[in-house]
Amino acid sequence: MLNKKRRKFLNLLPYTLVGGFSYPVVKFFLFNDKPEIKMLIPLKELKEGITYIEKSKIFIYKNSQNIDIYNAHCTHMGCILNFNKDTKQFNCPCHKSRFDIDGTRLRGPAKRDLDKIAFKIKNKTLQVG
Amino acid sequence: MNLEKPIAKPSSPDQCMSCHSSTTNMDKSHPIEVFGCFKCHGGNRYATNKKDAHRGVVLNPSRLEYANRFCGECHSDVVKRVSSSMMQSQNGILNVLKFQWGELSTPIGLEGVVELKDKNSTSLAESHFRKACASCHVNQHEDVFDDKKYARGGGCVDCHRIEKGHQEKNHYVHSKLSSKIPSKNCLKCHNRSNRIGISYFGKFESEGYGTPYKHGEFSHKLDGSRFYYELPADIHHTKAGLDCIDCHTEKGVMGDGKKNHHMEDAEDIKCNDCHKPKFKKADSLAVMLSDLNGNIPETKSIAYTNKKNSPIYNLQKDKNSTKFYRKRDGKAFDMSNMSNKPYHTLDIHKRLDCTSCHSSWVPSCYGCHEVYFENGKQFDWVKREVTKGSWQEFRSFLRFESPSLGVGYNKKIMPFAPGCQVIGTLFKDKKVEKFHAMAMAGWDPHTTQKEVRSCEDCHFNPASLGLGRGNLDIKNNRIFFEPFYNSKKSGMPFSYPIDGFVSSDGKQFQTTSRKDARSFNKKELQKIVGAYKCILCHDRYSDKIYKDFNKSKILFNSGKTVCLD
Amino acid sequence: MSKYVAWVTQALFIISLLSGLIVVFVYYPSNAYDSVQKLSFITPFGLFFRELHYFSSEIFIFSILVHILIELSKKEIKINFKSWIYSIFALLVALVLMFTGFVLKADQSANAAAEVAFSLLKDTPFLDKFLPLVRDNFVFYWKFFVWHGLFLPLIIEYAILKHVRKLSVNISYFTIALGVTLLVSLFLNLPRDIGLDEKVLHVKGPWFFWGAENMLQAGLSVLGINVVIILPFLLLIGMYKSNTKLLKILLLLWVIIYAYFSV
Amino acid sequence: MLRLIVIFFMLGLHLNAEDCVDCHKKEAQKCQSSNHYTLSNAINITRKAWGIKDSNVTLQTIPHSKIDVKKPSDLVDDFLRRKCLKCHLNVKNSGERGMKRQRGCLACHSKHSKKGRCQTKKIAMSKCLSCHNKEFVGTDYKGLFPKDYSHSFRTPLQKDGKYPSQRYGIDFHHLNQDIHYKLGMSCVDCHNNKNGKNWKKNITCKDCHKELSKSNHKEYHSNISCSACHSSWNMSSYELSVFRDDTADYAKWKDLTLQEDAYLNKFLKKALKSKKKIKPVMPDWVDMKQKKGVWYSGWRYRRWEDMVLGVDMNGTIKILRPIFQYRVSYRDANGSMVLDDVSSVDGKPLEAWAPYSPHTITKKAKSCERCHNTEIKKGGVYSLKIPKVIYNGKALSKTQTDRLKSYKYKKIRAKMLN
Repeated sequence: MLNKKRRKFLNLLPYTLVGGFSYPVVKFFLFNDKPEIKMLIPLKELKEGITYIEKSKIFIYKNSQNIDIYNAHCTHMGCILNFNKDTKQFNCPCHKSRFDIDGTRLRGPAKRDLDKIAFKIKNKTLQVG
Repeated sequence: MNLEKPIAKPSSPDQCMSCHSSTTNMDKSHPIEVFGCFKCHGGNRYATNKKDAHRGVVLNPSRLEYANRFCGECHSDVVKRVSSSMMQSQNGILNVLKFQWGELSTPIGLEGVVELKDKNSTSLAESHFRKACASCHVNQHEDVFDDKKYARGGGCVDCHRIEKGHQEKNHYVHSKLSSKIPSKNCLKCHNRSNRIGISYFGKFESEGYGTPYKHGEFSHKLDGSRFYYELPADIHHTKAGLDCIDCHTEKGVMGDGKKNHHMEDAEDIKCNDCHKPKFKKADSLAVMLSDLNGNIPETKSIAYTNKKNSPIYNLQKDKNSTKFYRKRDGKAFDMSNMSNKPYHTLDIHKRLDCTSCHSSWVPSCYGCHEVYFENGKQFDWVKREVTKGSWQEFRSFLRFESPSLGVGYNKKIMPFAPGCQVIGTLFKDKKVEKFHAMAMAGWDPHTTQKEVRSCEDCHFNPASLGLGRGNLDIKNNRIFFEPFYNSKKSGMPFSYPIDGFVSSDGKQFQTTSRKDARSFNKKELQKIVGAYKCILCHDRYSDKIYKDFNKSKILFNSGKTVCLD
Repeated sequence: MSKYVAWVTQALFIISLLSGLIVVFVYYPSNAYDSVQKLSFITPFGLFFRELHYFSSEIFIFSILVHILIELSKKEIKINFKSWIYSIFALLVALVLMFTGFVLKADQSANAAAEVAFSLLKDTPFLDKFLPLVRDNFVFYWKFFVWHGLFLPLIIEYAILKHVRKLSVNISYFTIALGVTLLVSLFLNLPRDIGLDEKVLHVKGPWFFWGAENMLQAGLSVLGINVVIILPFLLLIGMYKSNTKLLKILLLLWVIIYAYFSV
Repeated sequence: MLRLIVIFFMLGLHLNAEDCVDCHKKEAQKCQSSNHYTLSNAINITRKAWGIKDSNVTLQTIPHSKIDVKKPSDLVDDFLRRKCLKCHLNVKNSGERGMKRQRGCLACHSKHSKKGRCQTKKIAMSKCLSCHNKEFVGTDYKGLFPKDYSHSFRTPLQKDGKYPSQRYGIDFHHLNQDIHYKLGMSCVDCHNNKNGKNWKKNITCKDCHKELSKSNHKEYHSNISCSACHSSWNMSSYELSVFRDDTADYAKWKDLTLQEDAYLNKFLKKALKSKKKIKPVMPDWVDMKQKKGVWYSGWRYRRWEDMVLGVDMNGTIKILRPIFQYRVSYRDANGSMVLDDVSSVDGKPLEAWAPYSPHTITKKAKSCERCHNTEIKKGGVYSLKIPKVIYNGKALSKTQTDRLKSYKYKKIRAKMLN
C-alpha cells in the first residue's frame, strides 16, 4: 500500500518538478528591459510647432498636416537636443550634430535620423506607448 | 535565497533608479535616461539593495582623483589639462611665495600642492602656504570647510556646479552642472590677494568696519568677517554685465596642458583680442561651444585669441557689424574697437600696458604683518588635518587711489600694488624672530574704465610713481620727495616708507613677484617727471609736440621753440 | 551507502548542467561582469538560477570528496584501472570546471584568480605552451567561457560515463540533490562579487586554492606549488592495487597540511 | 630744600579747583568763559550737524536726550554726553595710558615728575594730548594718525605675542611730525597768554613768523592760510556710522572692541568673555551716571593724504575736514530699529565740514600740484570727499577753482620747474 503510494508519488515527481520550474524559467527567458514611454496628451493642448515634454524627453512636432514624435536624445551619444527657433533645427549641445525639424540628420557625428516614437490618436488624445 | 527582484521599470540603464527615481537631470548633455548613474558615480548599477548598489560609489566623481575614471572617460583631455593647471597646482603662488621669502632664487620650480602632499617640510613659506594659501585649489575638499557657504573645491564641480544637489519636496534635484559658469563660482577663490574678482564688481575690501550699519547689523559683507565699500566697477560689468567667462577662454582657465609658471603664462585673453580682433572661420571647437551654450548663434567668422589661438566664439563678425554676445543669456552688444586716436598710436606711450591708464583703482593692502606661533595649532589645507604652528595676518593700511606704476612681467608699464609686503614675527619656543619680505606686484586689477587717469596723476603723483605718499617736488631736474609715513617709528624693521616702491633717486626698496618686474629706475623717473612741465600746458595727446616728443625737446632746449614768455 | 552518494553526486552534476544551460543565455563574455550582475540583480529568477548553479556545483565537489573518502575507506578498489584513471581525471576536470566557473563571474577576485592561473601556467615548464588555450587578448573571458560552457562539460561527462559505465537519472536521487541544493542556498549566500572599481586590500581565489595561495605567500616556489597540486592525484593513481596504507597516510597527511594552510 | 618741602607738602594735600579759586579768582573767571570749560564749540557743531537749528548750549547747560526718539536730533545730546564729552575739565578720566590727569585746574596745571606731582604754570604737552588726541588737532603734531579699529590692524605684536598697548585707547601710525615738535616746542609755546593775547583767541603763524621771504607768499597766495601749504598731511575721516544699541548684542563686535573709547573696549571685552548676560550700559560723562544703551561707531575710511580746500569766515583758503559725516542708528531695548541708518534729515545730510589748521607743519611747502591737481572722482565712496555742509566757512568759489587750473598758474608752474 505504502509502496504503491510512494511509487505513485515518484511517478508524479517529474511533472511536479517540471511544473514548478516552468514559471521561473519562463519568467527568466521572457524578461525584457527595454524602457517604455507611456503618456496621454489631449490634442488641444498641443500647439503648432515643436513641443518639448520634459518628463518623457520627447519632442512633439505638430504642423497643419500631421504629428510626429521624436525621441529628444541625439542619436549619437544621447544628449538632449536644443531646438533652435531661428534656424528650425535641433542642435546637439555635445558634439554639434544637427537635425532638421522633420528629424532628418543634417550633419554628424550622429549617423541616424532622430528616433521616432509610435503613437495613436484616440478620442482626441495622443497616446504614446 | 532571493527569488524575484523588485524591478523599477527602467527609465535609465541602471537599477539605481528603482530607488532614486525622483532624481532630476544634471544637464542636457548628460541625461540620466541615457547615462544612468553608474557611468558617473560607479557602484553596482544592477544591484537593487542599498548595500550592494552603493559598494564603490563615488559621491563626487569630479574630484580629480576620480575624474579620470568618470568625467575623463569622455573629457579626458580636459581632465588632464585641469589636473596640471595652475588653479589646481597653485605652483605660481607657492613659487612666488618662496621666492619672495628668500627660499628660492627664481619664482619658478616647484610643482605646487601635489608636491607638498606627502612632504614634511620645515620651510616657513611652505608652512604659510599650507595653512593659508592652499585652501583654494580646484581639488580642495569641500567638506573641510566649516561654513558651507564659503566651501571651495571638489574638482570639476568647483567651477561647473551652478546649483548644489538637494532634496525637494518630492524629488531630488541633482547638482546642476553647466559650462555657463557664473562669476560667483570664480569669486569663491578669486577674492583675496589681488582681489580681481571683487574689484571687477566695484567692491573694495574695506578696513573691516561693516559700515554703514543697516537694520542694526553690519552691511557690505564679503564673507564671514570681511567687508567692502563701493568703488566704480569695471566698465565691462557696468556697461554690459559681462561675467568672467565672457572673456576668459576655456584654455586660459582650465590650462593648456603645458606647465605654466605664472598666471600670465596660463592666461589667454588680452584686451586687444576683442578690441582689435582678428576674425577667422569658426573651427569645430567654436561651433561646439556655441551649441553647448545654446544662446550664441553659430556664425562663420569669429575672433581668436592671439596667444593660444582659442576661439572667442562670442565675438562674431557679420557683414556689417561686430557683435559680442554675453554667454549667460546671449544678449548682444556692439563691439567698440580700439580707436586710432593719437593716445593709442603715439610712440610716447608705447611701453604702456592698457591697464596703466585704464585701471582707475587697485586694491592696495600695505603691510601684511604675518605672525607665526610655533606652538599654535592650525589646519593644514594640504594634509587636511590640524598640525603644529599657526599663522595670523595683520595689516597696516589700505588704499585704492592712484595706484603705483612699475615695469611689469611683460616689460610694460602697469599698475603695481603690495603683493605681498610681509613683515613677519616668529614666536618660537623661547625667542622671537623677525623677518621681512617686502614685495610689490603688477597685475591687471580688473577695474577698467573708459576714462583714463589724468596726465598729472601719473606724471606728478608720488604714489603713482612708486615713491609713496608724500610731497614731491622737482628743482633743477632733481626729484625731491618727502614721505608721510615713518616706518621706523611705526614699528617696521626698515626705514623706507611702507608705500615706497622706489626712492626718488631710483633705488628700488622692495622686490617684486617676477624676475623681470621692477620699479621705475632713476632714468625713467626723471623722464616721467621731467615731462610734467610740458604736460602742464600741452595737456592733449593731439598736441603737436607729442608727434615726436624727443625732437620737440631738443628743439625746445636749443631755444628754437619758445613756449614760455 | 557509497552507491547512494554516487547517484546523488551524479544528480548534482545534472542540476549544475541544467542550471548552467539556463544562465548561459544571459552571459556575454565580452561584457562579463555586467552580465553577471544583471543576471543576479535584474533578470527575474536570475539569482535563483545562479545560486542553483553555484551551490549544486559546490555540493557536487563535496559529494565527490565524500564519495572518494567512502571508497578509499574500503579495503579494495573494485573498478578496473582504466576507469580508476578516468575517475581521477574526472575529479581533476571537475576542479578545473570549478575554477573556470569562478573566473567567469568576472569580478575582481575572478580577474585576480585568472591572473594567478596564467602566471602559474607561464612559470611551469611544458605547461606554459598551453597558455593560449585560456588566454585571449581581445575578450578576456571568451576562452574560459568556451572551456567552461562547452568542452569541459563534455570531457567530464565522457569521463564520468567511462567511470560509471551507465548514466542513470533516477528521479528520487535527483529530488534529493535538488532538495539539498535548495536547502543549502536557503541558508547560505553566494560569496559577494567584488566590483571592478572597488578598493579592496586582499582578494581570494576559490576555496580549494586558498592553501596554495597561502603556501605561495609563505615562500613556496611555483614548482613547489605545482608539485603540491599534482601530488594528491599522483597519490590517488598510485593507490590502485599497491601498498595503499602508506599512500593513504600520505594522502591524509597532505589533506591535513593543505587544510592547515587553507585556514 | 625749601622747594622740596613745599612739594612734599603739596603731595599730601588733595587739591581741588575750589582751592585754587581762593587765590586765582581772575583766572578762574576767565576760564569759565573759555571753550575748554564750556566745550560749546564741539557741542554745538555736532548738535547742528544732527539737525538742531539754533543750538547754543554749553557743557553746563546741555540737556538730556528725549526718551521718545523720533529723529537723530532727539539723540544727539545722549551721543554727546556719552561718546564725545569724555574730556571735559571735571571728568574723572578712565585711566588709560596717556589719559591720566586730574580734574579742575589741575587737569592742565599739574606735572608728573620723578619727584612726584606738582602744579605748574608751564603746561606739559602730555596734559594737552590727554584730550586733544584721535581725529583732532593735537596728536597730529607728534605725527600720530589713528589706526583703523579692527584688530587686524593692531601691529606689531609685543614680545609676549600680545597686542601692543595703546596710548589714549588707540593705536597709531607714525607719520611726519610737525617741525615745531621736532625742534622741541610744546603746545603752550604757541598757545599761551603771552603778548597780552587771550589764549582763547587763536594764535597765528604770523605772530612769530613776521618776515615772509618768498615772493609767492605775497604775489599769488595772499588769502591762503599758512597751514594749507605748509602742513604735510591732514586728517580726513569720512563717514562716521554711530549706533546706539540698547540690546545685549555684542558678538559681532568681537574684532572691533577698540573704538577709540577705552570704556567701550573694556566693557566689550568683559561682555564677550562673560557667560552671563551683561546689561548694555555706558556712562554719561557729564553727570557720571551709568545709562542704558551702548554707542558703537565705525568709519567708512580715513586718509592722511587727501585734501579738500574751502574758505573760512575771513575768506582765507583753508583745508576742510569732515567732523563728521554721520549715519545714525538706534535700536531700543525691545530690539526695534527706531533709527535705521539715518544719514539725512529733510534732505540735509547729517554732516559738518569745517576749515582747520593741521598741526603737521613742514618748512618746505607742499608742491603746487597737491592743491592744483586735486580732482575728485565721482562714484562709489569717492563722492564722500565732496563737502555738502560746511560750517564756519564755505566751498571754493567757481573763480577760485578755475584759478587752480588757470593758464597763468600753468605758466608760472612750468617756469618754476624749468
